[in-house]
Amino acid sequence: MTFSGEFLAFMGLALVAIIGGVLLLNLTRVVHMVVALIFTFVAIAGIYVLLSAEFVAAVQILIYSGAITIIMLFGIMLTRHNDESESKAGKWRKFLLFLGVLGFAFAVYLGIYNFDIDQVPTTLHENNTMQIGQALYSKHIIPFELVSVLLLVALVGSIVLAKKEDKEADKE
Amino acid sequence: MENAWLIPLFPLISFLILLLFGKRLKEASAYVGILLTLASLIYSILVLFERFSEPTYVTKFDWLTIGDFHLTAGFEVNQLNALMLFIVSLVSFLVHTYSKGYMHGDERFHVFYAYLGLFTFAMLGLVISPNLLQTYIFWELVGVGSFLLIGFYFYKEEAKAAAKKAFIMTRIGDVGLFIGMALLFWQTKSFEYSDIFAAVDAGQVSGTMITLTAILIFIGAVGKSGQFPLHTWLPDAMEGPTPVSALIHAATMVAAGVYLVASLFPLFSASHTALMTVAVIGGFTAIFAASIGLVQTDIKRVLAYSTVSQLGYMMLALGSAGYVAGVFHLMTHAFFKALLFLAAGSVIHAVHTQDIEEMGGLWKKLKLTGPLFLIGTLAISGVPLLSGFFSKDEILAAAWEGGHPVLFVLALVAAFFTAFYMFRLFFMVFTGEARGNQKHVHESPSVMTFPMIILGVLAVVAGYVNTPWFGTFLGDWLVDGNEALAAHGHHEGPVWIMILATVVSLLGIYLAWLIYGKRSVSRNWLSGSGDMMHTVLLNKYYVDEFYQLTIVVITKGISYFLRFIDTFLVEGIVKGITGFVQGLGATGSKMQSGQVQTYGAVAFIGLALLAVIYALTGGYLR
Amino acid sequence: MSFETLSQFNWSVMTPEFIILGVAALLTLLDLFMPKGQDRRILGWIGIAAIAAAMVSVASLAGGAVVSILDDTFRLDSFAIAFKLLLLGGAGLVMFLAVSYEAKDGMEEYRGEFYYLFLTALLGAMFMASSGDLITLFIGLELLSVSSYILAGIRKHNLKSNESAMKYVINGGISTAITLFGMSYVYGLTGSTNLLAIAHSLSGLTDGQHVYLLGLSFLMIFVGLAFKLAAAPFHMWAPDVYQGAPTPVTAFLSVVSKTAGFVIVIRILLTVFGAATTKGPGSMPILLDMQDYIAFIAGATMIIGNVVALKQSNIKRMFAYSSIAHAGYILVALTSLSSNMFYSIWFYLLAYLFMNLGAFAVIQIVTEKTGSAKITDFAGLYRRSPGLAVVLGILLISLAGFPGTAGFIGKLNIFIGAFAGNPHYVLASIMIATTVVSYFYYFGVMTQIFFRPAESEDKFKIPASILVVLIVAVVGSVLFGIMPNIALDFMNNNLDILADFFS
Amino acid sequence: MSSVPASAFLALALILFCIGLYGALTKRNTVIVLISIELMLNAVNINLVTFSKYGMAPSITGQIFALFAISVAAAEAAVGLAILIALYRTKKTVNIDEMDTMKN
Amino acid sequence: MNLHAILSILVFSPLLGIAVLAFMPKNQEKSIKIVGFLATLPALLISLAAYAHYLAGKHLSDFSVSVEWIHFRGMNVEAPYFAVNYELALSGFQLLLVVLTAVVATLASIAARYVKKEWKGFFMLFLLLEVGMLGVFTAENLILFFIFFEVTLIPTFFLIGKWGYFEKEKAAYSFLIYNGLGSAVLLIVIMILFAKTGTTNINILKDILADPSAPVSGDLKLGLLIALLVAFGVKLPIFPLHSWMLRVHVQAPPPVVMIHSGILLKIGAYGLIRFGMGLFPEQFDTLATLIAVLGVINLLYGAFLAFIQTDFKMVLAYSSISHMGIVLIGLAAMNEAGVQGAIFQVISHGLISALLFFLVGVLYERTDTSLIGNLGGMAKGMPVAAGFLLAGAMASLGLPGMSGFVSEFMAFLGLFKEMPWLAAVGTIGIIMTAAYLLRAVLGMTFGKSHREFTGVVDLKGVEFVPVVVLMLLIVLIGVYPSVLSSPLQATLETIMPGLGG
Repeated sequence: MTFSGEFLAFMGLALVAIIGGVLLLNLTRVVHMVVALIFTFVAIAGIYVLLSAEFVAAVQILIYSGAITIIMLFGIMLTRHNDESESKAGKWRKFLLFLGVLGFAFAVYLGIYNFDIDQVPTTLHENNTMQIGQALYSKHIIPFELVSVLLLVALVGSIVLAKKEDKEADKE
Repeated sequence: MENAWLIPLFPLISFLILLLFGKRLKEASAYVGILLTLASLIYSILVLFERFSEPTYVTKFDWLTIGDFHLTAGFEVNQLNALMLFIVSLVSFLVHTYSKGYMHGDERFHVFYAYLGLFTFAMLGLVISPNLLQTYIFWELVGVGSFLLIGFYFYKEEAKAAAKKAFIMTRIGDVGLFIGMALLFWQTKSFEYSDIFAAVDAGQVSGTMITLTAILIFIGAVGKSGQFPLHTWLPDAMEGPTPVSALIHAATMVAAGVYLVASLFPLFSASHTALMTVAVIGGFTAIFAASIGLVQTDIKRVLAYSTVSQLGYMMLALGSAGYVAGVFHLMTHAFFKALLFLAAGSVIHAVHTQDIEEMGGLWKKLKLTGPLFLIGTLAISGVPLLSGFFSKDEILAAAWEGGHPVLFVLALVAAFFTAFYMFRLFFMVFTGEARGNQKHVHESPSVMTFPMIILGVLAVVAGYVNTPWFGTFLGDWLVDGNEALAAHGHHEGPVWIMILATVVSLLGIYLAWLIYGKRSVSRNWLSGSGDMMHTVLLNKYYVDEFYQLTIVVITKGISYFLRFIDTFLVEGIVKGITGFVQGLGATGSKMQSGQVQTYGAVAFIGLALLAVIYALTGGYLR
Repeated sequence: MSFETLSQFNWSVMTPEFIILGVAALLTLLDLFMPKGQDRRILGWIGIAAIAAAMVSVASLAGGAVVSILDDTFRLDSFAIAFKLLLLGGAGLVMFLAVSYEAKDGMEEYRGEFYYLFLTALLGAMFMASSGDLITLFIGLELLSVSSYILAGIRKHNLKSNESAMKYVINGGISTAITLFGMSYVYGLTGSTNLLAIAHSLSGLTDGQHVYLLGLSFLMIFVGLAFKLAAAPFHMWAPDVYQGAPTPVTAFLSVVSKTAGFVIVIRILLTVFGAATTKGPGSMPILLDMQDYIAFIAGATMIIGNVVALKQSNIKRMFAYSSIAHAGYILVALTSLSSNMFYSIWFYLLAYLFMNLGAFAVIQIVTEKTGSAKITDFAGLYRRSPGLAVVLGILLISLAGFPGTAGFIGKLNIFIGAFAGNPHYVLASIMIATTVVSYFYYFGVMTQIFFRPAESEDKFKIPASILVVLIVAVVGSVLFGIMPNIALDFMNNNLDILADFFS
Repeated sequence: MSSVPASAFLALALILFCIGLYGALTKRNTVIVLISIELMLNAVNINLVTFSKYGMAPSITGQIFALFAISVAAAEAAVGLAILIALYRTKKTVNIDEMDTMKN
Repeated sequence: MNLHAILSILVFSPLLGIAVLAFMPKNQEKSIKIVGFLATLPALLISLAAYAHYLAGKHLSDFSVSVEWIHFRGMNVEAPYFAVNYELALSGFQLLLVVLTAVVATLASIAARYVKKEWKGFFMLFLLLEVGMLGVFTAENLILFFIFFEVTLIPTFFLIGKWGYFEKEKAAYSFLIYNGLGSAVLLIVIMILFAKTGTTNINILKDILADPSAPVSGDLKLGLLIALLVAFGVKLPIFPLHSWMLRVHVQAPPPVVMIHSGILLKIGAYGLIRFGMGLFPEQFDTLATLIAVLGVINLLYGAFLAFIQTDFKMVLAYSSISHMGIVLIGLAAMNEAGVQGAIFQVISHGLISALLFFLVGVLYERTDTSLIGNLGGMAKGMPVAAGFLLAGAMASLGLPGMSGFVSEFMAFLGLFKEMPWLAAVGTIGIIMTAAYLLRAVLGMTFGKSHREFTGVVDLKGVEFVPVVVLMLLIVLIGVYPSVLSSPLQATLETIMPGLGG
């Protein structure tokens, strides 16, 4: 394969993403972890671009690097927590889990390591957003509407659960 | 004869009546019993006489159907049956009468008579059975009757033990009979005596099979007739009331064994080995028991052992092909032994003890009982001109003719012993001065003496139905019309046997007189000579102890071993399984630590496991 | 695609969904504008009415031909109808429980939400029942999940409730991720999310590696969805969540949510992997090839559920394990893949619906009385309230699968399936053996009820709504135990799942 | 045309998925656990998007699916966080291994 | 007149009693007990009527009824397959068992006078149990059989667990679990047959399995038969599956034990004969030796263990094991004699054990003990009871003239044809039976009385009914066995050809 720019880009992004993930696992301060993860999210957005999914990339930036990380940070702020964030959960569990992860990765990798279909030219990148919009509003209208319900439920639910009751409010 | 089936019926009726209303009838229940047995006595006499003229009568009906086989029940009147009917009903009647006096005042009087009725019914049923199965049925019922009567004084531990022993030991014999019967059935496809004999004659049954079945059946006889080695229950059975001993353990039931062999004689005679076995066992028992009888001090036990030995005699007779001899002795013995028991009973009734050491000098006090007892003693000792003499002589002859010199000698010695211990008994009880306390000793009431008198008469005259001199009526009659038996009819033994027998018995009597009557010879020159021999005899050769140490111990051992298995193996396995399941549950719930991440981990590891297994086995990467 | 094209679809087949959706929205508004103090139960009753209406309309739709909207993003076939009936029935009974549920620990002012979240969850489940498109299925699944997360945690001041919700969310998130991961490969191998299209394009699958990948994704999807079934290995959340959640929610999770789980599992597994071939056209479908894995999971589920249940002291946890076990039984039917699989699964879920909801009704009464949920709280129930005791007795017997009850017939169906064709002796034996094990804990409750003395003699008062549930439950359990043909004939006459499942 | 093979993207997705999973099952802080789950979902999205370009039959559907996944993820995250906060109110901790009031 | 409804009425008549009881105040002991007793009468009368009907020479098939009931989704076979009909019928064998059941149930309801508490619940369960038993013996297809079989399970569980003695719950559980396992195995067998052949009607099955082209291979048949052996072996019980039954016999209240040892155990024998032998004759033949050995083991094992028990209940429990051994022996013979003997044994033991356990109940009621040691010399205090006890023991040890003998005799006769040596070994059991029964019974009745039997009243009043009735039946069968054998002929003729016997 040619040593093209695209490849360089991929390499870089992939590295960033993975490093971010690794840091998530290894850092000690919660905030750092979240920040590390932001890099991963952004890098993934970049990957999307490589995969000619500009719209998804944008959404990724907005929702993950934006919304989700922010609310998570809020969550962190709202809750007191000791930074020492190493679970005292049994070493055994971790070990077994690690083995499990390796095994799983191995099994799946066997499935994908040379998964390449003869490339058919795709037109995804040509006004990608429009394609998405059309698909969403025609073919996938039902799930689309359903998602709105889902979001509504999530909204209400979050309020219900997270809202500080008035009486507690006066209590404090 | 068509109504011979009524004969057993009467006692059954009396049994039922007394069972239901006995409590109200009280002592009056005696009359019920006596009358009904009298009825069957009369009937059996009629039948007997009818039988003299008419041929064998058989009738039967289907009792139980098994597939193609129709097992029948019914009754048969042949010479032997008729004779037995007469003997049994007679003795039973007399005992019924006698008991009225003997059992007087016992609060379970009616129960006693009920049991007597049951027994008589069973015994009569036994003797008119036309087939092996029916015989077996009544055979067992007889056993129960005897069991109940032995255990009549149920509150006595000895009685309880004796009853149990009697039942179980006879049961052992019965199982032998049962097996033999079953095997014979599949050989001959029938239980009917006639069919069996026919099959045997026709040679459908292999020789070994004949021998086997015959011996197995004989085991049954051994059990019932108290032959060695199953004899030990009979002496213990003396725990029962004395009339019972007279009826069951002298005259009738114990003779059933002999009767069984006799009625199956064609089968036995078809196998020399079987006959030999019978003869040997009989002969051995005769002398074995007699020797024990020498030293016993309980009046009833002495009689009991003499019974055992006499039964041995009969077996010996049958075994040495002396069919008539056996049956003949069976009859005479029934009379004089019953007489002896009743007399003994009357003695006990008078002095309230059974230990002959505490008796003596009763001759004057018991004017009637004494002479009667003497008659019985003379008869059993085989003193000439009394019934025992003829039958015993017949047996000796048979043994000699049968070509068993050894058995012949045994029989002689047994005869000598018999004479000796019987007169020992007589002298110690009736002669000499009174030992022990004998206040107000009085003769028994007439209701008790009357039966004794009748038996006394019979004990004298019964012999004359079959004598070398006045014709052998009985013998001819028994075997007539049955060529199978004809061969084993009356034996005209050489005269010297008769003389020899007489001499021997007289010798025995004389020796007994010397020791116990005249007391010129010290009582224990015998025991003195062989002290340990004496103890051995006193302890009946330790047979009981031997059984106790072997059979009983083994049985218990097995039982406890099995209990061990039951508690540890069977239960243990179950406990193991349940424990395993419980343990599984425990570990499972221990996993449930409340750690949500553990849950996720378990799930994922499960997935990973499946995935890896799939990758390594089910993978399609080829 | 213009509005005309959209409007020409036969939207009427979605009436039940619309009813539920509309009422849910309505309730939201009502809840918003109702004065604070006012009793919200009325909303619950409205919800029940809505469910009833939806049921009627579903029933009225029965017997029609297969209708598919927007190539199967919504499809109405017999399968959908049959299982929607179960979902609606279950949800309806749960609502009855919910109406009489004593609000505590901070959910007082959220009764309204309590009710309409049930409806939205139900909505999600219904879409799962009638969709032929991975995306829609997934969204339905998530709608159900998210709603139930909130429901589980709605007693916001109760630590157990929060905790159960938290555990539920975390495990749920992971399971979602795993399922999606699997789905993504399926999509990748076919380039479509429409199940039938997928099936079609997979029916010619030859490349070994692709088959392998498909097998993997099968495992991922199955294990991921096992979370909804509370089947091994994804079962461990169940006891904790069941214990912490409000009793009606527990009932909902153990019946409706589980049913929905089975619906989606059957839908995906059969259409996708039933069609996918292992060695080119006409060769053995990958599903048969993976049968052993299903069997394995089924066996593990039965064993774990029944065995661990022995050790429980809390009635709700015990029922959690028992529901795990029952999932296992149903998986046996799935494993056998016999022609009456649909029916036997459907019938078993029906029976399970009655007996389990009835049991939970009793549990709700007792626990609300005693405050705790220990099995020993049932001691002497027979003395305190014979009627309740007998009802629970019948339901337990049905759960244990004794004759004369629906549970027994359900098991028979499963056995017939398991022994017909190529018999699964081992699996069936495990099922039987574990059933016997289950006697231990079911009759353990019985001993408490009938043999043990009660420490307090005071009687229970049974609210009308719960009485309804009890009656329905007992009648259902016994009726379908004695005349199961009612169900069978209904199936035979109106719904031919086999025929139109794959069309 | 493309010099980067599809398998590379898939591998990346796989790695991220595993990282996310590991994090979700080992990290002690519940917030991080939630985020890790998001990471897993991201990995899924990479798969989907990849397949929408290099799949068997490339189509926009993959991206649609990804979008739906993202929105669902957002919803889950929100709810999860809300529950966490509620829990925090009652228990005053966000350490996941202290949530063990319910166990056998 | 149409007799088809009769059986249903017979089977479900006790429900009437349940209905009545349901509306009675739970504290009216007397009337409840009376109702409970009356409720068992219809079944008794009808069954006797049926027997009379037979004696009148009419066909028992008049009674058989078959109504469409359940269908299952067939695999690939059309109706009438995978249909489970509601079908009841009577053969001679079944008739006898039904009569036995009705009789024992009625008598047990009299014995229920000793129940101390919650009479209402007791009788409702008791009657339900009777329904189950009657159903088991009349059911014509396996699934119906199984249903009734399980119906007997639950009431028994409660009857033992609630009204039993000290370790009642343990006993109830081991009863439930063992029988649960047994019925589980049974269910597997039934469902395999059902799935393979599409029917569970016994007669149809018999024909299907008879023809070699059946979809059931010989090996599978053998496996099924072994499974059946296990399933019914638990019930019978066959060593080593017996330990539950000991507990039950010791712990359960008298009426329940009467029912249990009198009838419930017999379901095992019934199943073995009707299904084991009826459906798989060839395989049964191959297993005959094994079964015979098992039988002998049972016989001796029970006998030897009964020989060292201190509790009379235990003696009886082990004797039940021993006597069931005779059933196996008879079956293993596989000829008319043997099978008929087995069936006789089933019925006779039903009567005898019912009698003995009733007497035990009587004793326990008066003396609060069933330990042999404590009861010594009882005959002084209560001669009549002692007498009947002795009579019962005699019947049990196979005294001629009583039912025990006929069965024992035929069973052994049968085996002596096939395997004489085994049979000979078995006869040791006959001796042991006598030994342990006399040891126990004489230990209780005879001998010096270890305790004052003051205030202990003898058998009285209504207590005589069960004792006398049972005794009469026992003697009747013993003296005139045709009352059983003639109805059986037809059954045997249906079984035997299969056996080629």
